[in-house]
Parts: sequence; structure tokens; C-alpha cells
Amino acid sequence: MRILRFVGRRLLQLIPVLLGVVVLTFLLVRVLPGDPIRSILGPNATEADADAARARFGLDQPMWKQFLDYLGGLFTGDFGTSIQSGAPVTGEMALRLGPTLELVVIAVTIAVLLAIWLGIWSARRADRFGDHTVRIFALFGNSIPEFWLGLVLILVGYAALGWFPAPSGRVDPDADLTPLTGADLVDALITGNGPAISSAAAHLVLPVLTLVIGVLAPLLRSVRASALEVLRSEAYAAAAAHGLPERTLLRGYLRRATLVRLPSLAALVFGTALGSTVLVEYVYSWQGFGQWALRGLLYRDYPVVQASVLIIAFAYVLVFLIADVVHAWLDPRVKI
Amino acid sequence: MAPPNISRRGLLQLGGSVALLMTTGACAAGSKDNPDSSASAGPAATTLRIAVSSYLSSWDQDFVGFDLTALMLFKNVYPYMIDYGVTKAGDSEILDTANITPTFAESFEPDSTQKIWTLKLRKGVMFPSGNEMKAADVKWSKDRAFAAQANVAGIYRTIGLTKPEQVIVKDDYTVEFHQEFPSALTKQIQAISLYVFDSVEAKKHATDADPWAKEWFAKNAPTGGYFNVTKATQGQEIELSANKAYPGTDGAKTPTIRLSVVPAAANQRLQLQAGDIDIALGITGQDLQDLKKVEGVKVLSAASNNQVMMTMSVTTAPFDDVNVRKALAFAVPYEQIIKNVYGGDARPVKSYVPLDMPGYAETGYPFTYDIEQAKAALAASGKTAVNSELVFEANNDEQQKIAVQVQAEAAKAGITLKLTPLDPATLGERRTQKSIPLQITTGQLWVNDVEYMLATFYVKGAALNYANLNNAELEEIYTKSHTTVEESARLQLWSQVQSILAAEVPAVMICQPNFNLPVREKVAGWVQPMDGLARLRYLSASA
Amino acid sequence: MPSETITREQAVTMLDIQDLSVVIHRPGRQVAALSNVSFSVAPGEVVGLVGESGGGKSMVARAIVGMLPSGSHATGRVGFDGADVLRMDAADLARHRGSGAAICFQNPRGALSPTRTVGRQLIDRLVTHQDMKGDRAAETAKELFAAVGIRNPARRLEAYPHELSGGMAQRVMISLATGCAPGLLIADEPTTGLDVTLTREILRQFRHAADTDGRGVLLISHDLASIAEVCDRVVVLYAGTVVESGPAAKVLREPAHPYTRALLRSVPDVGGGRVVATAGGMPLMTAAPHDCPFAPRCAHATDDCRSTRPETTMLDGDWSLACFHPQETPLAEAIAADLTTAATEPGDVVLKIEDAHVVYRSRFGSGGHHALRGVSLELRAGETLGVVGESGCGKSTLAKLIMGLVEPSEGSVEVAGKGVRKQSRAERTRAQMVFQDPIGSLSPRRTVGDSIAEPLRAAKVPAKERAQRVEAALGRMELDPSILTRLPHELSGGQAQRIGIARALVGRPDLIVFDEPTSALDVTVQAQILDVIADVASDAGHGSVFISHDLATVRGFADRVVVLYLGRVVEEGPVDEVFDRPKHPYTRALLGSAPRLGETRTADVQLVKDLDEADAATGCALAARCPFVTDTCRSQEQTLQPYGETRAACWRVPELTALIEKS
Amino acid sequence: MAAIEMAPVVSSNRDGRFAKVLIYVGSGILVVAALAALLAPLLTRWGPTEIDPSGTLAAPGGEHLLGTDGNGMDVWSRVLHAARLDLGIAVLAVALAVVVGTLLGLLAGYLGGWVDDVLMRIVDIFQAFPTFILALAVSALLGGGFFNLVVTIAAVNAPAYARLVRAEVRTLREMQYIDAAKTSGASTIGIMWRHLLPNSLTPVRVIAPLNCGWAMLTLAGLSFLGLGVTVPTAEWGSMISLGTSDVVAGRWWTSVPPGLALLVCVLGFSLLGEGLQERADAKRR
Repeated sequence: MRILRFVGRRLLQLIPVLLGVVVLTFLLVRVLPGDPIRSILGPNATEADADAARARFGLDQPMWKQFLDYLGGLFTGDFGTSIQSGAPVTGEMALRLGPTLELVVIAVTIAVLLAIWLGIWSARRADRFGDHTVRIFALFGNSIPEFWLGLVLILVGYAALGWFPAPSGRVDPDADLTPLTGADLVDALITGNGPAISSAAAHLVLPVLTLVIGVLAPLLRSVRASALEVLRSEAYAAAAAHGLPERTLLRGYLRRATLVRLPSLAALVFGTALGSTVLVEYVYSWQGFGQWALRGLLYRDYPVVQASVLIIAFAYVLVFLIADVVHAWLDPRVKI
Repeated sequence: MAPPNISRRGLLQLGGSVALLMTTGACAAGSKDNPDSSASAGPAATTLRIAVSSYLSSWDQDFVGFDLTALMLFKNVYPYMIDYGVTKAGDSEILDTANITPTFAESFEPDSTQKIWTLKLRKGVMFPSGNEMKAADVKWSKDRAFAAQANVAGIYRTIGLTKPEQVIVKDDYTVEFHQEFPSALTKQIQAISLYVFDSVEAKKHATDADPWAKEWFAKNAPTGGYFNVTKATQGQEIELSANKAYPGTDGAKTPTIRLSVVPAAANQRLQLQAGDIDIALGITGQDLQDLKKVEGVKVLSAASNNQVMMTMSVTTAPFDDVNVRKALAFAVPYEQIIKNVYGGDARPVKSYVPLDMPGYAETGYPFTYDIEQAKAALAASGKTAVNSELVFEANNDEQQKIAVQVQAEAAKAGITLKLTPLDPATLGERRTQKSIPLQITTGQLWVNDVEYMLATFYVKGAALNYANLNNAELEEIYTKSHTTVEESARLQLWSQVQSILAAEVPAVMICQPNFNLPVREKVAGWVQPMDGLARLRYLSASA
Repeated sequence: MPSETITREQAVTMLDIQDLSVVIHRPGRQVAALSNVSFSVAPGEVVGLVGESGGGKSMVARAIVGMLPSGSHATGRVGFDGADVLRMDAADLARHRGSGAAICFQNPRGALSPTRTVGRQLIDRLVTHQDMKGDRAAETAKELFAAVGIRNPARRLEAYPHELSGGMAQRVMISLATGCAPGLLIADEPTTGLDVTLTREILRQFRHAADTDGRGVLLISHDLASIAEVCDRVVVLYAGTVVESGPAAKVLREPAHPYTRALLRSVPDVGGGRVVATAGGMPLMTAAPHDCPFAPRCAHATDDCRSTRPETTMLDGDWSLACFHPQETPLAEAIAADLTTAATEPGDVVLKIEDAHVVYRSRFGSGGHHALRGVSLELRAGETLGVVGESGCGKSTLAKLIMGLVEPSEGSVEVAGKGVRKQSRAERTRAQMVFQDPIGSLSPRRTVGDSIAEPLRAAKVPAKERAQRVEAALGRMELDPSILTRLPHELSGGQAQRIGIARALVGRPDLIVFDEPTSALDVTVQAQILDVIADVASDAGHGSVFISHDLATVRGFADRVVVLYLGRVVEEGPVDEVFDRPKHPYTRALLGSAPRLGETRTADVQLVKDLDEADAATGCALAARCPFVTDTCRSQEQTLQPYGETRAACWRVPELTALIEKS
Repeated sequence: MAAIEMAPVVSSNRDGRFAKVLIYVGSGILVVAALAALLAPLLTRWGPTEIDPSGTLAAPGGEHLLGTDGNGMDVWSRVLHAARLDLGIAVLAVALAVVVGTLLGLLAGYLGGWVDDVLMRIVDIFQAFPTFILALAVSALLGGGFFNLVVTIAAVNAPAYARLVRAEVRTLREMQYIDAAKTSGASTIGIMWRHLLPNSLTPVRVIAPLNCGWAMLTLAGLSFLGLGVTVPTAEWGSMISLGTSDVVAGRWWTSVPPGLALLVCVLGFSLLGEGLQERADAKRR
């Protein structure tokens, strides 16, 4: 299969990038000022205590040895042990990844769908009132800091109107949700837990809305521009000049041609959203990956930082790979 | 307790804080004895909801997990053999750090040499697994602590316990602790350290590579304390249920307590106002003043021994010159800080000795806000302007505000301060290096005694001697105080201490803020923990 | 418009445009795209609409399907089967488009939706206009594809537009238009960019549509010569007005309007006639003209022409004209009179290519595209070498090879006695090139003066001398020095190409390569530029290489000509010899397909299918398309053999004449 | 004869007009903001970090046009002065990112081969690196301050420009005028500098304003996480985040004015960018 070969080749290309990320992160966290061991020991700890702790985490080894050990661990899926918690990073990360991915994937999916719909709608009314309104609103949404928008939405949606649950968790604990993937809504759907589904969904509304508002504008701009380009293309004019009905035009000639350029932008948006959900997570008490990574960074929890950077980088490049495959699927002109 | 030193963002709540002055040798404390705790006895509602700012980093108290949320939870879920009693202070109840009583244990008493302490366990105390709590559990737990070479092992050194062999099982219900030397601090230290694991259960999860089941305990809560953890969603929520098997009389009053992690203070506040949480542990500053006016919410308030100060390193320029230190002490707007940062809810301090501590004298800190005098003091040092940095905890609103106020006023006296907020890792490292010229520190002394204060802050080698003070007279007084028992003689020493410190000026004493905790009106039974770690068992909710 | 100009019976007329004027309002400007245009098309009739770009041809097409650009203000009447397209409501318009009139767009690849298979696109039309469903539509689609000459239609239905060659795409476009079953088929520049061998084939499709299906066909083209053969009538547009219209034979042979004549004389003739250029360019109208728009360029213009717009008058039968001074001299004589030949003495060798191969490697994996295979050439100062061939034959690669822009994988290239890759910066300017895209070959953000001086800068000519030489070069191109400070996008195509030639000349190079220098220009402008090039090429100081897909342009001034096919030289020799007595079947086919004014004839050799690079594997490159192919051709590599003054790479040359007569 | 306005299939001619409106409004906002920043000292009586000893959180009116914040500082003055920092950092950071990214993109795109491979992998690495971690790392390494934030935000953005310019250069280098320059004897550096650089900047000009807006939001996010400027420096993001609790208490003035200022300025950049984009699109047609 051509597509498999393409994916394979791209995966191979990822190796130097990810290796670069690993090396860079490894060096970076160690160059940063701050001692991870001191942050876990009490003020009364002696140097001997600190040395013992250092030895426990292998931080007494020479740098190259630490790196090789770490690299060796990576190949077996072992991201090391968190200095803060003493637990394996792999497990903690698995727990934290679900909530964030749930948030980002849902938000970006909604944003992309909304952008497609609104963008085409807007392009078909190019330069009329509706078009301007939609675009200006999207720009407004894009101009508000997410953390502030989050607070405003909480004030309105929770405190004033009381429509949404308290932003203190992701699912009602009384719903007795069995955690499987860490993504509450997914877990609730898998286990068919009705109350949990509605509770998880209700908790998702505001944070997802915050993210969607934040990322809609660039997607919308892109879809609208592509749609306009298609609408003004000779190809579309030809189809219209041959008297094809609206529906055929929209479905067969406008939509797919419009979406061709979207995947890579969507991937970029996804990557940015993944890297910056920490703000939204903070405001909505969403105990996800961003919070975990940032905390790790502030405490210089080396294995946590290394793992989180690597995972975000991996997710990032993976999403771009997916985007390229989708692009190739949408656009027959792309050779892969 | 201090407004829990939980920062606005909850990301940094540990913050290298000095809140936990649980350290080093100092002799016994002044005594206070009215052990009768009269916890309020309203009809217990079934569930209390508490918002905390962050999730605990680990459930394993031996190995890692040195953060405030964790330590607070440990106090409630680990079975501690002995603990502080409760006493009245004014209108409110506080933990009595001088009165340590057996809880899960039957008794904990020394022999006549004060070197051998015998711990007698109650019979029939059950872990939830069905295993009985026995001497073997204590032994295994202490062996584990020594093996960890961390928290407990470090503290045990101060009372002459360094090897597992010093913990001897006498019979199923008796364990002896053989100290290398007698210590007046044994009870204090053991109150912090004498918690036990369900060793039978723990051994099931031990492996050759991991004989102490570290991995298991990093993720799984210990059992058998006042509360058992019935559910824990990592990063998000913990559900505690009262341990029905608690053998004593003052078991948990609320059947279920839910702790949910809400990092944003504004968010905690909204939820408290809406009644979605009952207690908010992460609210500080102006919010507290605001909440006093909110219907359905009350702010528990009490005088506190929490000291807020700015420590100057006497060995680091420019504060190696006492006149510069004095100049800064004159340049700090004490009243304005109390008003602007604490909304007036703090007491000005006139001594290095905390208010309410025996020996406190108004003359111990002869500095008031006076820019002219500050300039004069600076002139006396031969300089007209100095530069330094002011270090404080990143994301600690209170310290940040203090820093801002100080910076503005100090500048008027010719002291230019660069504000340097530091994250915990960097702060910890720089404190170890003893290279911070000026830093804001806050904290409580667990023992209400000047000797303990000296041992903590002002003698050579004291863990929190960030001033790097090394004063021969103080060292002498400190040594003398070990053997001075008579009250008036001690007070005599303390008065000397205060005049020496007033001359040395190792720190700017900003104020002693009052303790405040916003809760829903139905919450009752709050006992103010002098170690900053809330004992949830006293809490109840009136319907 | 006075109705007496319409002589055809209204009853048989399908399209009847009367007095159509279109003004387009744009912020800050206004364009009178069409002014009082009238003409008609009857079923079964092929009408050619000719004129240069900007004349309003496409606007007519758009008006017919009711798709004028926004801001358009249309007056008059576009009658179609009795209804007026301009007054149709949305529903009527939707019915009219496609089934009434269907357009074949100019750029078929651009006009096919890139993300839908061509089969789907065709079926969409069938479903919409012929009410077909499922299998029947698919079956009909296959038939339609076969009808326009697409081999293996079932497979092609699944293809996406980008997978098609230009000729194939044009066929698909035609099938899409006919798939609408329209009364009127409009073809907008259907053969632009197509090779000569294909052009005829495509045009024949339209004739076929008119003859067998009885459709009216409106054939829009800038190139009178190529559509002449298939049209019944032609309408000549200039600056939005109809200047002449009438039966094709008459208008083409005895054009009465000076513009029509200028247009025809601007087209180079493969038979050897040199073009006659008409100065100036088409004006952009802001309002309907009150004078003769052609007057400023017209040799016969009088004060009348400059003050009054000539009425459209009938000459004879269908033949109408809008001119005060109808011309009557036969055109052919006029051309013959202008024919000149420049002869110069050959000088030093300025270009020597020996057995050059060029392979474009693909970035990943093996293989690559073999663009040139064993090309050897030699050129002396004062000589002009013509290089001709269809697109994809390696012409441009040859140019790049000479300029050192690509490296030969084998063989060598020497310019002025020095290997191309070993040249210093200054030496590199010894060879200069004039590019295909006049505006695109000028750096968009550099002024004209800057661009011209670039070779001098590389040669480290001092600033003062630079200015002098730039001005001199500019003078030779008859351009005003004020143009020096302009940016490329402010130039017309003709101006830009003059700048390009000036740049090539300014460094006094040993060799100038002209790579399709006029293919992007309008006919009359092309004639002007060809004039300039002929002048430049006749300089004794340098050699010239003139590359073109259009055989006729080469004939005008080349001394020798080389015919390329799939990266190989298949024939070379003196220009008149090659053109008048072609040897290689491919050359014969090319020449046979080239349009000739006033002559209707069929090529003596017809290639059997479209050019496909995959055919070039072994043996004779032409084997797959040659009607005279034998097994020997398929297995043996053909090399250049001398046949008289020319050399050709075909072993059957001696027997060809006999073979052709036999067929 | 009746005049008929044809209903267009797609309208297009008003495009230019709306683009113009967007550009005018966007740049108008930015000019006003820049003026406010420049004239800040003249427009207020209080310094941006001057503490009013009479108290904190004073309501708007009287002595303080927009009241005072939790530190007793004048909000109006801080909002104005913050414009200097926010606009300055955003514009400088984007400028730096453009310079660095363009240089890399130019080299990678034109030279191709292993230079392209190596540079692009480095760009990949930086782009895949999470923003906030990169930001903290840079700020921890360089020490705090204005310049550090400029470098941080530039580092986050430069990879995108490198990609953009590289893609553009790869298209442009196939253009005939590049061949023309080569055959005119231009040197490699000459081609990059004189021909590729000016032409490859077209998309950059459109993206840069949009990016400035985004840079301001990133700066605000960094401040919110405590990774931005140090208190009490006037900066909108840090003012907003310090004032979040006040909003809950109904004291809107500490965080709404900086929030609006930020929103309006980001919007200004967005409108400008959108307008330029639309104009570029219109030109392309």
C-alpha cells in the first residue's frame, strides 16, 4: 500500500526529530537553575539525605550515563520515576493524558466542524452582513485571553445562570464512573453509565466552549478563504455554468475542494491547543496533562518534564502525519 | 494555622515554605494544659466538601510527597499512634502542641532514663483489610522509614534514633524505642513520625526489587487512620470515609469528606458562595475580607502565631552592613502592608519573639516606618543608595503584594530592590546555597518557646537560619537555655535575646496575620492546627 | 442596432445577440467590456469569435450563460431560443445554463474540479440535464468519452483531472459540455497551449458536434489561422466592438477591416512568410467608443476615423464591416511583398553541446525523468538556430542546459569555448536568455532598470557605464527611459518582453537563447516582438538559439533548425530545407498539422495518439505514434543520418514518400 | 433599452472595500494604542507603580479614573503604561521571529539538500516543543525581563516563519526571474538577498500582524502562569490575572480595563491581518 509506505517513511523521519526533542529536553531541564531533590526534601534534610535521594533517582550518575539509561528506558516504554511522587511516570502520564486529549480532541473537532460549516456559509455570502458578522465575532473570540474567557464563562454559566456544574471536577463522583481511559465521557459511553454520560458532558461544555472560541477564528478564516477561492475558481464557475444544481455544487464541487487545505491548519491548531490547554485546565480545575507538566517543570521533576515534552512533541508530529494522510485522501493531487 | 500556604495557583503551594517548622532540637516547651477538647456536637451531616488547591503528589509518606496537601491528608489517613490534644485559645479551638496524647496507641511512655520509650498498642484495632494492628506493623513501618533515608529518618536523628535495631518488638502489642540519648522533643518528634502501615498487606505488594512496596504506596492510600480513602481520582478528587474501627473516643465526626482540587482561588470562591463546597482552603487576602460579607459563608478567624518577615542575610552584601539592615527596617511601611495586604486583619509585631510567646517584649523590635530614619541609617553605612534583590515565592499572592509595597517604599529611602519570584526548585536550591540577600518568609513555631525559636532561626546551623546569623552571645544564651528551667531566669535570657536581635536586625518583622478560613455556615468543629495540617476528624456539618 | 444588419432568418437562429453592451463597474474604475455587439449563431453552425485578449470575447461567452462578473451592467439583448438571457430569473437561468448553452472553458485543467473524478463530473451533467440515473449515466459517460477520442474510457472515468494531459483534459471538457446536451456549445480558446498535432484534432471535435448533433458552436480564439478551417462564419472583436463578421472563407482570405488584416498578418506562416507587425496595443475602453477604436494603430486612419465611430455596414451577403476604409487587396500578396531574408557570415563557435543527457532525478527512490538524450549541437556567432518540438520534448531543458541551469548527467556544454559549469560569474553572462513569461522573468520587486543592469553588475561594469549601456539597450528596444523606474507588474506583456531582450543584449553576450519568447503574447504584440527578435538575431556579434513549439515563428529568421522529440534530435538542417522537404515522419506530421491561412489541407503524416512520455523506453522514440512503425523501429535506437542537406533519425526516410502516397 | 444588473454567481467587487475597512479600523486601533503608550505619562497623574497610600481597591472616580488595584496602584495609569510593554514585546518578538525565521527559511528553501534537511529538523524540534515549557526554559536561562520575553516569544514563533518562507522560496526558486537572475550572473547570496527575500516576504507581511496579536495573548498567558513579567511591572496579562478574584467580587475595574485593552489591541492586529489577507487574496485572483 502506498499510504502505508508513506506513513512508514514519515514515521522514520520522526525519529531524528523526537531524538532531538529528547536530547534537548534532557539537557534543558538540567541546565535550568533549581534542584529537584531539594524541592522534595524538608528544610531540615542534610546533604547526606539529599545524596541518598539523589542516588535513589540515579541523579548521582554522570550525565551521559543518565542519558543512556533514560534512552534505554524509553525503548521499553519506561519514562522513569517521578521525583515528586516516586511513582512511575508512565502510569501518571496515562492518567493525565486522557482528560486533556478528551478536552482538546472534542474542542478541536467541534471547532473544525463549526469552521467548515460557518466558513462555507460565510463564503457563499461573501461581503454581506452575515459574513462580516461571523468573521468579526470569530476575531473577537480569538482576541480574548483564554483564562479570562474561562472565568467569564464560569461567572455566567455557573455562578449567574447555574446551568452548568461547578467547575471542580470532570464528572459527578456520585455517578460512579469506572475509569478506563481517563477520558470521562469516553469511559461513561463505554460503560454505558447514563448519569455519568450526562455529568461528564455537562462538565465538558464550558471548557470546550472556551477552547472552541479561542481557536475558531484561524480555522474559519482558512475555510472561508478556501471556499471563496473555490467559488471563484474556474472549476466551480464551469460547474455552475453547466447548470448543475445547488446541492450538487455544494457537495461535489465546493466542500471537498474547500477542505483540502484545512488538515494541516487543524493539526497546527490541535498542536497549539494541546500545548496551551494548561490555562483552560487551570481555570476549570481540569486535572490534565498541562497542569501535570507545568507542575513537573516548576519542581524540576526531570522525568516528568522529559516525558511530557516528548509526548506533546510526539502528539504534535503524529497529528501532522495524520493531517498529511487526510490531506492526501482529500486531495487526489497530493502524491504520497 | 496560617492561611494555608496554598498559593493562588496551587501550582506552587509547597513553595519552599517555612510553614512547617517541624525541625531540630530544642528543649521542651512552655506548657499549656487543658486537654479537654469539646468538639462541637451538632448532628453530623453525611458529607463535607473541601476545596484544596492541588492534588497530593504521593501517598507514600516515607519516600516522597513533601507537599502541604499531602501532609494534611497523611494526618487524617495514616494511623498515628500519638497526636496533639486540643485546647481553647480565645473563642476558637486549637491543637495543643504541648499536650501529646495517645490516639491509636494505648500509651507511649519513657523509662526513667528518658532513653527507652515504650509504645503499647491497643488490642483489637483492625485495618480495613481485616489485619489487626500489631507491633510487627510498627516495626516494619519504622524499618521502612530508616530504609527510606528521607523524612522520618531525618527527623529521628534529632532524638537519637538512627538504626532500625533501636526499634525493638517486645510482644505483639509492645514496641520499645531505644534512643541514643534522652530528648525533651521525643513526644513532639514521635507525634509527627509514629504512623504505621498495614505491613501484612504491604508485604503482598513488595518485590525483591522493591522490598518496601514503594510503587504500591505511591499510588495507593494507606489505611487505618481516622479516615479511609474510599476513592481517589488522580489530580482531581479524594473521598474520605470515617474509619469506624478507630478505637478512641474522638473519631471522625463526618462520615464522608470529599476533597476536590480547585486550583483557581476565584473558582473556589464562587463554589463556596454557591454552596458547592463547604470549606475553601485556597483563599487568601482580599477574598477573605469579601467573603465575610457573603451570606451563607462565615470566615473562621483567630489570632495566629504565624510570623511574616523578611530575612536579610548578614553575610551577603548589601545586608552585611547592619546599618543597611536598619535602613530597610525603617523603610518598610508596616501599617500600610497590614492594611493593603491583610485588610487590617493582622497584628503588628514589636519583637522577634512572636506575640503570645512567653518573653515577648514590645521593645524587641524598635523599628517603625520612617523614611527619614531609613535614610539616616543608610547614610551611617556610608552609602546613599544600595541595590539588592527581594526573593519571594512565585505565585504567592500575599508575598508578592508585600514585596510590591516594600519595593515602592524602600526605593524612597534609596534601597532599590529587584523583585525575584522563585519557583520552588530554584528557591530550595538557593536557600541551600545560603545566597539570598533578602527573602520573605512566613511560618509558625510549633513550640511556643524562645529556645525553640532560636534553634529554628537564629543559631548557627539552624535549618531556617537564612540570615546566616552567627552571634557568639546568642549561641551562649542558647546553650545556657538548655539547662535553665526556672521561668524568670528564662525570661531574663529572652529579654537579652531580644536586645541582641534588635541590634543585629537579622530580619524585618512585618506582622503576624490572623488565621482566617472561609467555610459555609453549617461547618462546625474546626480546630486550628498549629502545624498547619487540618485534622478533619473534628469537623462536622450542622444540617 | 439597426435590424437590417441581421440578415439571417430569425427562425433558424438559436443565439441572437443584439446590441449587447456590458460595462463593468469596479471601485475606482469602469470598463466598457462590450459595446453594441450583435451577431447570431444558428443550429449546426460553427461561428468563430476572434480577436486578441481584452477584446471582449470571454465576456460574450459569459453573457450567453448569464454569468457576467459582479458589478456588470448589461444592456441589449442576448436572445436564446426566443428568450432573453439577460432577463431570465434564477430558475430559468439554471435551466438555460448547460442545456441551453454550455461552455468549454479555456483552461480545461483549471476548469475541471480537482477533487472529483472526471467521470463523476460528467455523470453530474448527465444526471442534471439528461435526467439519467446510475448505470445508464455511467454507460453514456463512457460513450461520450469514447466519442471525443479518449481511449480506454472506463479507466479514464476514474481519473482525476491532474492525471490527465492537456489534450486529454480538453477532450474531457468537451465531453462535459456535450454531456449537458446543449443547443449551443461555446468553446473558449479550446486549443491554447495545445500542440499543433492536437489542435486540429480538438477543433475537429467541434465541427463534428455541429455536423452530427446539430448544435450551434461558438468557437472563441485569438488565433484566426487555427480556427479558420472549421468555422462557417467568423466575428472579429476589437476593443469590445464587432469590427468585421462574415463567412469564414471570405473574411480570412479577403479581410476588409484593417484590424482583421493586421491580425492575420501578425500570424507567422509556416510556409515562410515573415510577419508584419502593427504597432501599438489594444486600448482599454472605459465607455462605449465614439470613434474607431483601431484608428490609433491603423495606417489608413483619417480624421473621420478619429472622430466618428463607423457604422456596421453590409458588404456582401453575410459580410458586415465597421470601417470607413474597407481594404480590398488580397492579403497573401501583401505578405509576400514584405518577405525578406537576412543572411550573415558565420563567426566563431559560441555554443558546442556534445552528446548531452539530462536526467531529472526524483527526490526519493530511483528513476527519474530523462529529459534529454544524447543531444549534440554547434552554433557560431551570427547564426540563428531554431529548436522546435511539442511540449515535453525537452526544449526548455535544452535552454536550461545551455544556460547552466541544469547539469548534464553525461556529455558536455561549452559556451564561448568554456565549459558551462566552470564559468566565473562574469563568464556566465556570456550566454543570455529571453524567457517565455515576459513579466514572470522580471523580479517583481526590482525596477526595470535594476533588472536590465543585472548582467552588467555581475560583470563588474562601473555604475556610470552601466547606466549608459542600459539606456542604449533600451533605445534599441524603442522604449522610453522613463520606464526604467517602473516595476514589472506595471508593464504590458510586450513592454516586459522588450525589457527581457534588452537585459539579454546589454552585456553584449556571445549567445542569446530565446525560449518561446512570444508564446505568452497576443498576436499583434507577438508580431512586434518577433520583429525585434529577428533584428537582434541578425547581429553578427552573437549566436542565437530560438526555441518554439510554433514552427512558423522559427521559419521567419532561423538559419538552421533542430526538431526535438522526447529529448532526442530527430531531424536537423537548414531551415528552408527542413520546412520545405521534411524527412522525418515526425517533422512531416508537425508541419502538416501547422495551420496555414487560406489553405485547407490534411497532413501527409498523422500521428496515431497523444504524446506520452512513457513511450520513450527503447527503440525509436516515435514508435508508438508513427503510422509507419515496424519491429525494427521498436527495437533499434535511431541515430541521425544524413539525407541531403539535413540529417534525420529514421531509417525509413528513403521509403517514406512512397509510403505516404500509398496511405 | 432596459438596464439589467446581473446577479453575480459570486460577488467580489466589494471585497476590496471591506478589506480596506478592516485595515483602517485595525491600524486605527493600533495607532491609538501606540499613541496612548507613548503619551502615557502625560495622560495620567500617577506613575504605573506608584502606590496611593490612601488605600487599595478604590472604586473608579475622583483621584483615580479607573480606581486602584490590590496594591493601591492607579489602574488607568497601569493600563496605559502596560501598552508600552505589551505592544513593544509583541512587535519586537514578532520582528525577531520574522528575521530569524526568514533567514532560516531562505537558507533551507533555496539551498535545499542537507542544509534544508538539517534546518528543517531543527525547526521541527522547536515547533514540536510545547510553548510554555520552551518559554520557561528560555526565561530561566536568560533571566527575567523585557528582552527575555522578546526572545521567548520569538523562539516560539520563528519556526512558523521558517516554514512559511521556506515554502514560499521553494515556489519562488522555480520562477523564471530566478533563472533570469542566475543567467545574469547573480551570486547565490545576491539571488537570496535581492530576489528571493523581497518576494518571499509577501505572506509574512500578512501573517505578522495576526501573529503580533497572538504574541500578546501568549505574553498574557505566560504572565498568568507566573512566567511573564515580574510584578509590579504594568502588563495587561498580569493585571488581568491578578484581578480575576476581584471580578468575582464585583470589582471589575482591576481586570476588565486591562482585559479590554488587550482584547482591543489583539483585535486591532487581527483586523489588520485579516484585511491584509483579504487584500492579498483579492490580488491573487
